[in-house]
Amino acid sequence: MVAPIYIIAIALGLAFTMGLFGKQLKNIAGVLFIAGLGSLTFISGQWLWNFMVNSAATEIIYTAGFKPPFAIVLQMGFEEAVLTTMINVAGLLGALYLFPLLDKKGNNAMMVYLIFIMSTNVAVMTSDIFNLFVFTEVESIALAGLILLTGQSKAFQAGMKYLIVSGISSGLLLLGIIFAYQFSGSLTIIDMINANLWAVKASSIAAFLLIVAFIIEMKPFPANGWGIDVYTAAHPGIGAMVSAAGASASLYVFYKVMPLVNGNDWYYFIALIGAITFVGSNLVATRQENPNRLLGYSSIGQVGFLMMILGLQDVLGERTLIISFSILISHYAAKAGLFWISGILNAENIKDWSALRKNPILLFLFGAFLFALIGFPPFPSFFGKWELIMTLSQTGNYSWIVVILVASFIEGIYLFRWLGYAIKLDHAQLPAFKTPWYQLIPIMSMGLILFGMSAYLTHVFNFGPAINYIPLLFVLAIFAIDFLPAYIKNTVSIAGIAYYTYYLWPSLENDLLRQIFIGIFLGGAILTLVAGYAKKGTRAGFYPMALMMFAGLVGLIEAKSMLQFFFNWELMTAGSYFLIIRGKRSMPHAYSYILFSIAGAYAILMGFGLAYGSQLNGNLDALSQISLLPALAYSLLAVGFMTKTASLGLHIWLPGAHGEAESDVSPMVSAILLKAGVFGLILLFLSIGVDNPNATTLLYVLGWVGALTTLIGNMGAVFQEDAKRLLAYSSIGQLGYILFAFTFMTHMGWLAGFTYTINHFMFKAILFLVIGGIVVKLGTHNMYEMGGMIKKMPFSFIAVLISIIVIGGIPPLSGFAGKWLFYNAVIEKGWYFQGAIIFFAGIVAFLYLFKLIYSVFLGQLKDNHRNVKEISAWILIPSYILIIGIMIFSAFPQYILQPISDMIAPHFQSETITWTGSLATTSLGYWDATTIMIVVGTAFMLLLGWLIWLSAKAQKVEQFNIVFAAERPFRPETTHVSYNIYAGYQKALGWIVAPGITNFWNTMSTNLLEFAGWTRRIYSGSIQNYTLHVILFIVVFYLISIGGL
Amino acid sequence: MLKKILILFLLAGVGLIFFDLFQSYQSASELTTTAKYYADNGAKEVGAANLVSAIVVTYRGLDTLGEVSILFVTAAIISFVLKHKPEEEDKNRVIKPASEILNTATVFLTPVMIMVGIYIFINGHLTPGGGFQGGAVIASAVLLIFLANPKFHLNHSIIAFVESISGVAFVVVGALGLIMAGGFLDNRILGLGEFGTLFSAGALPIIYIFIGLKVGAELSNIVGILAQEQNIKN
Amino acid sequence: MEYIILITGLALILMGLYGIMYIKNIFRIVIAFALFDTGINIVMVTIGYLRNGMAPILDKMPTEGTTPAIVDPVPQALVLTSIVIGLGVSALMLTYVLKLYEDKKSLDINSFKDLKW
Amino acid sequence: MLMSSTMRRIIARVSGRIGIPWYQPWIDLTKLYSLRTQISHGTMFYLGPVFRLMGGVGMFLFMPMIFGSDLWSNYSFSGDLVLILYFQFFGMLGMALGAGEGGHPYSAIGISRGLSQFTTIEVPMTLAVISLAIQYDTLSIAKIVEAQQGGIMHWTLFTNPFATVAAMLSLLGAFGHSPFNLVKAPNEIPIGPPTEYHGTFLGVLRTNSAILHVAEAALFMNLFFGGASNWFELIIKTFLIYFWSVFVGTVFPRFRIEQSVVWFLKWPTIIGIIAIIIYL
Repeated sequence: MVAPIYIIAIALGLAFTMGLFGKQLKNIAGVLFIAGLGSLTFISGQWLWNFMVNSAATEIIYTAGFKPPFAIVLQMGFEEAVLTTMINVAGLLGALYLFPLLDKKGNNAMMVYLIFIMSTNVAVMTSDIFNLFVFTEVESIALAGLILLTGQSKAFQAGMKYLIVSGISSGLLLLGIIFAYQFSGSLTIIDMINANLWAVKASSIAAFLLIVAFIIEMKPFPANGWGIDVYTAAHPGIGAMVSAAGASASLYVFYKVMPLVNGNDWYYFIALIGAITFVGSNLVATRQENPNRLLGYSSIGQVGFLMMILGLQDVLGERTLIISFSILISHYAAKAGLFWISGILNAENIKDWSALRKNPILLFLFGAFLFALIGFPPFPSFFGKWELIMTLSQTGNYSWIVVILVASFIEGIYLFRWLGYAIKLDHAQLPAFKTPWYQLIPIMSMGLILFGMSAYLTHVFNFGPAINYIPLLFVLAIFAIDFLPAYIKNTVSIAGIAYYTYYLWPSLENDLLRQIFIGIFLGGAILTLVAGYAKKGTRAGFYPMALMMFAGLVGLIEAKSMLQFFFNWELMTAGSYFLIIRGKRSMPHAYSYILFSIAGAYAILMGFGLAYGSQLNGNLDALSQISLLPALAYSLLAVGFMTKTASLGLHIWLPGAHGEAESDVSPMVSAILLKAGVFGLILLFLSIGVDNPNATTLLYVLGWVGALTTLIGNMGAVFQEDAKRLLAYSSIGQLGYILFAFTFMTHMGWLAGFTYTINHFMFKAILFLVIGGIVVKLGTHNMYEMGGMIKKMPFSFIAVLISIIVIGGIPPLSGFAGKWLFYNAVIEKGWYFQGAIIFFAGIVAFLYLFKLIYSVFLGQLKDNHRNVKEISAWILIPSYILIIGIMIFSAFPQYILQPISDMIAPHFQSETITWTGSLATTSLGYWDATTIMIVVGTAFMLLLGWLIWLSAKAQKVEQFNIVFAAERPFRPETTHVSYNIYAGYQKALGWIVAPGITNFWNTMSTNLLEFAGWTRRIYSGSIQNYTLHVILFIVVFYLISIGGL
Repeated sequence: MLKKILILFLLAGVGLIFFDLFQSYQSASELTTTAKYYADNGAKEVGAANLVSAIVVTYRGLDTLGEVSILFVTAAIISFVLKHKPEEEDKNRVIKPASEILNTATVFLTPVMIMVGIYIFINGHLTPGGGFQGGAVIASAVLLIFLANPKFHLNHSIIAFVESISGVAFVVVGALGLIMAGGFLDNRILGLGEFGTLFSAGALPIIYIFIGLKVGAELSNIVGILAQEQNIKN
Repeated sequence: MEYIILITGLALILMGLYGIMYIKNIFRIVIAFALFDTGINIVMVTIGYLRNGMAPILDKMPTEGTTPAIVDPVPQALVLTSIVIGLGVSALMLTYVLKLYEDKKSLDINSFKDLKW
Repeated sequence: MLMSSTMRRIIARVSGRIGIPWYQPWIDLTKLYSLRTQISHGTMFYLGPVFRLMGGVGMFLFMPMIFGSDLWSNYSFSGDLVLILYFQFFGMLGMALGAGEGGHPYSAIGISRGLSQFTTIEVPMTLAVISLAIQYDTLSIAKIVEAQQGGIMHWTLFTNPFATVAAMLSLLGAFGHSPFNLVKAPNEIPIGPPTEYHGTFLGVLRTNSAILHVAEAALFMNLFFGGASNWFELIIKTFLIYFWSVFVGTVFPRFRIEQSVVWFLKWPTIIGIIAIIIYL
């Protein structure tokens, strides 16, 4: 074991020696420099190893051989080992990254860098407050020098601001130290803590000065303009150091000195400051376009978050450290990586990050880092946040939860915008960039650290069981073979899913609900993937993401605990986001999708938190008896799930997202993904149970929401010209039916709900597959540019015809089952008016159905489509499989509905439906699907025969041979009436779908951004204003904390 | 104007803090525990008559190391920020020659000042003063030279050499303390010697000498670079 | 006595702050900062002051059990450190000022607002 | 058929002409069925009329015609009122598609208008049906009829007047005579779904429209006017129901589409809502 003191000795010795090497010996200096950092890393690393493996005791280093408090003492405990290792690793990698620059600037730069790292180490290790002061000074001066590496005038300005403000704060620190010393008679932190400085006013002021100085060092909002400028002006490599090493160190230092003010209110104030910083910085960042400054804001926000966690340590108890560590390590790795990437791209505007697509590895890491910051699984921050929220709600600190979630959401706003830019924006004329190995390696190692820590913390938090590894590993495997052509990956994926279904099925014995949904999820997965054979090329990145989504969906089915559920929920969200954003013009839509999803996820998280808090067990059944604010909890959960089902108010993301997605992604997200929300709602309602006093109003409101959603969705579809958007709106409508049905909480209602779920799965898959295929074939989304396709694509026509008969609920097909059940349910439940709206909407559906099939398949064939062929068989095959399914369901619904009604019967006392063979009877009415099928079939055949007999002589004629005022229309366009054919209807009822909700959300976001823009004006760029802010902050904090305000 | 009022208002706030501080402050009646320990045992343990030096160099030697490295970093930064190639200077820049008095004074005083500086840091453990003070005096001597002759060229390589050697020596002595005595920067690697004499207090004077040299070198280096800056043609 | 010095120190600090926040000439701001620093140092020294104590330099080895009547040496040691640090900081600031001036040919603080928002 | 001829007579009388002889429609029909030249625009065009006719026939098939007669209760055992309501769409859809393939702009326009109008026609109808279902606590037509037996005062017309009014108003639209006959404005311009149809196809359509009218009339009779216990009653009642729309049609001018849409959402809907409220 090398004594930690050698960290100082080696670093300083080297730094001093470097002065000896002139120009000629520069290379040796460089080698020594890296070697020195390496040895620092080694020392701290071996201590860490020593603590983790041999669980050694904390090592105390007595300098000058005297006992404290009379001499300075360093301490190397587990925490110190962790921190120093983090710092030194970052230092080493950063040095590698910056090496050419440092080399250019000469030995002096290297010395400064070395001393920066060294002093950061000492600041972590020392347990003497004045020594702490000295080395934080060294650190900040060294930093002030490193800022100048770029040599731009901006850097000098930033450095000046930094020097002045940190100078002031350290002056205050000195005052605090000296008075605290006079009071406690010692300079070691521990003695000062034991002296209870905060108890007496005299010394409490000293304690205040100490703490406030350290808080200022952590750049609290809004007194942090000086800090942000550093991030902006310094070379990104230095920014990485500040954000990763510096921030970690100062947080730990703060953690060490916090007990100085271990008074009743103090921690509360600290948490408050942290919260304000967390929210404020993220808010301001939403308007930021410069990547480094953006990262700066985000770093400060994260530090604020951690400060808040530390402030809440009385609440969190012994979980504090592990929680904050999991957040810190994500921040550490992600920020370092992002700053380094930024250094490689060297772009002034985040829009230019689309250049990143030229280097897939970097793009992947970029995505990983962003998701780690937001706190998506499997990254440490996810577990940290989960643990945090659960503990907080367990102790009833809901307001803090709200703050955390709000701030995280705001964080998502800008991070995902950024990601969208990087993935979608055009990068043709952006300058190419080099990624030399010495810059790539640090970034990749940070990625490794991130994933490694994810695995490790999963183990520490004992979250292993939460994760269904098999699918994830499969996803990774697919990712590994991503370079292969599409059809191979397609086959592999289908095989994998099929196998997993087979493997999963036994575990779902006598759990019909989950069987149904596994059928929808995985069966749908296979069918939609079959359509993928139509695609050429490699489709880089498609399969990992699709499978990630399906893995998440499967996980939802398998989930037993809330954590599992949420984990997979997030997994699915991430996967689907990447699927959706693949579409050509889908950047904004994917953006709104992910924002709604995050918001929903956070609502769910909070709901889970309340459930956990009230039951203290993490299982999903804890939802059934929530005692803390149950009404709120249920509403939150419902809203969370409804973001996925795109119910009224939360639906605006759907049309774009589904409409612009790729032809085989649309069915995935529409027919399958939406059902995840339905599944969630079903679970929720089941656990709410019938006539649960806390949820009656909620259910009633949801019922109305469902009804109105249906109306709005169908109405919206009527006025679409874009075929896929029309289908998307119809999805909204259909999901409205489903939501409505499940809110009944009666037997009939649920039966109707399930019928609709199954139907919608089948016909929407068909429609999106076929229409998507046609759109690709004809190269346009606009229906009025199509027409007459029936002659070219008869099979597609039949598929569409059947599915719209189902949607319309026209007997004899299965859609009618839904309608019939609805009538019974509505009348039984007594929700007549909602019912009336629902039926009205149902009829409105005919308008868009006719428009769809007419303008695409009927009417006039366009000249430029004269020689198109039928769409790919790979699309037709799954569609026809589904059609067979529809036919069976239509002719013999009892085989599916009867088990379902048996399944849901125990949950509801309400009157049930009785099956005698194919005849379903309720107290109200009766319905015999099979007979209807037969009657209609035979009658239809008879009439057809009759007509054929009558008009045997009928002759085929050309397209234009029509009664057209004895004229021949010379262009098909002139006679193909499709564009806005419902003008009159729009005149009459268009107001229903006036884009009020979209406007509402737009206004919301605009106002948010406006507010952010207004807030960030405080960063006027003037040194004096920044000083002013700091002083103001100090004074206000003083008045609140001590001044008796 | 508004800003001025705001500033005054803020200063009033800070003043309030200070007022509370002042009000609640009562001057110490006896030494604090730490100070008492130093007063009692400092001489015995470290063997230095000047307790401040004892504290600075030995008890709190790590701080001193930090200080030294601060000066060092500052010098380093300044030199890599203000580094100029010789051709950037314009040789034919006319400066009003310094006055007769200044020139003569420089000639006489510089050696004396340097000697005084050396004296100060050699006796740092006995009399007021020490490495920093001595170093500062030496640097001021250099400053005097620059005042007299702005075009004077400091030999940076020598300075860098002195600086580095003394710095390394400082660290090495500290490490020796770790190996041979109680801990890093322990001065008892040498005999404490007889109290109050020049050769006492173990390694303390030696460290102080190195500090003195180092500080002197660093400060003069800074002065030199800053002085050079004016010769740059803009 | 020490109260007066304490007040002086605190007053100096306030003056320094005022200068930093109000003066427009960046060079003078550095001076103001030095003022602020000095104020801090004065306060520190004052804290160590002990009525009728001598400078902490012993002329003879103290005999057992008797504490020499000296002022507290610790603050003096600390002040030494802080002075040096202040020196370093102000030297650095001056360098910055030099470079800033080279860049903009102006010492007005308001001409260095390139970084904002 | 008899109805349609008589209808036209009445229109003529009101508008002060002599009008056509009562047998005129039969002449037309035979002519249509025997036309030589026939053209087809494709499969769907061909199937359209079949769908249409199927709609009409289906309604018959699934509706009990004469109360108490097993023979004439047709296939009503296989489905209740809801089935009937949704079976109308069957024909409509087929018609729309068939006409659509004709590729004539007028067809498309006619269909779009028809559908638009239809959506709102159905609102009062739905409300009325719900109200009935609440009243009789059943959706089975037979049961409803049964409940109305025994004297005129038991008819829904009197037991549940609001529902009846709402339904009758919506019937106006369903029959598609003036003022709601914009869909296939028969007299002046050859517009509307049937534009492209002629010969046999048109014949089929004519037949169907006759059947459809009777069927709907019969439905209303069953729902609101106590059903029929024998053929005579059946004919009389349907006849009267049918003529109600004719009379209205002759006195009102034609609505534009958005007008009619809005109109149906005003009074009939409100009445329907009242019809439900009284049962809440």
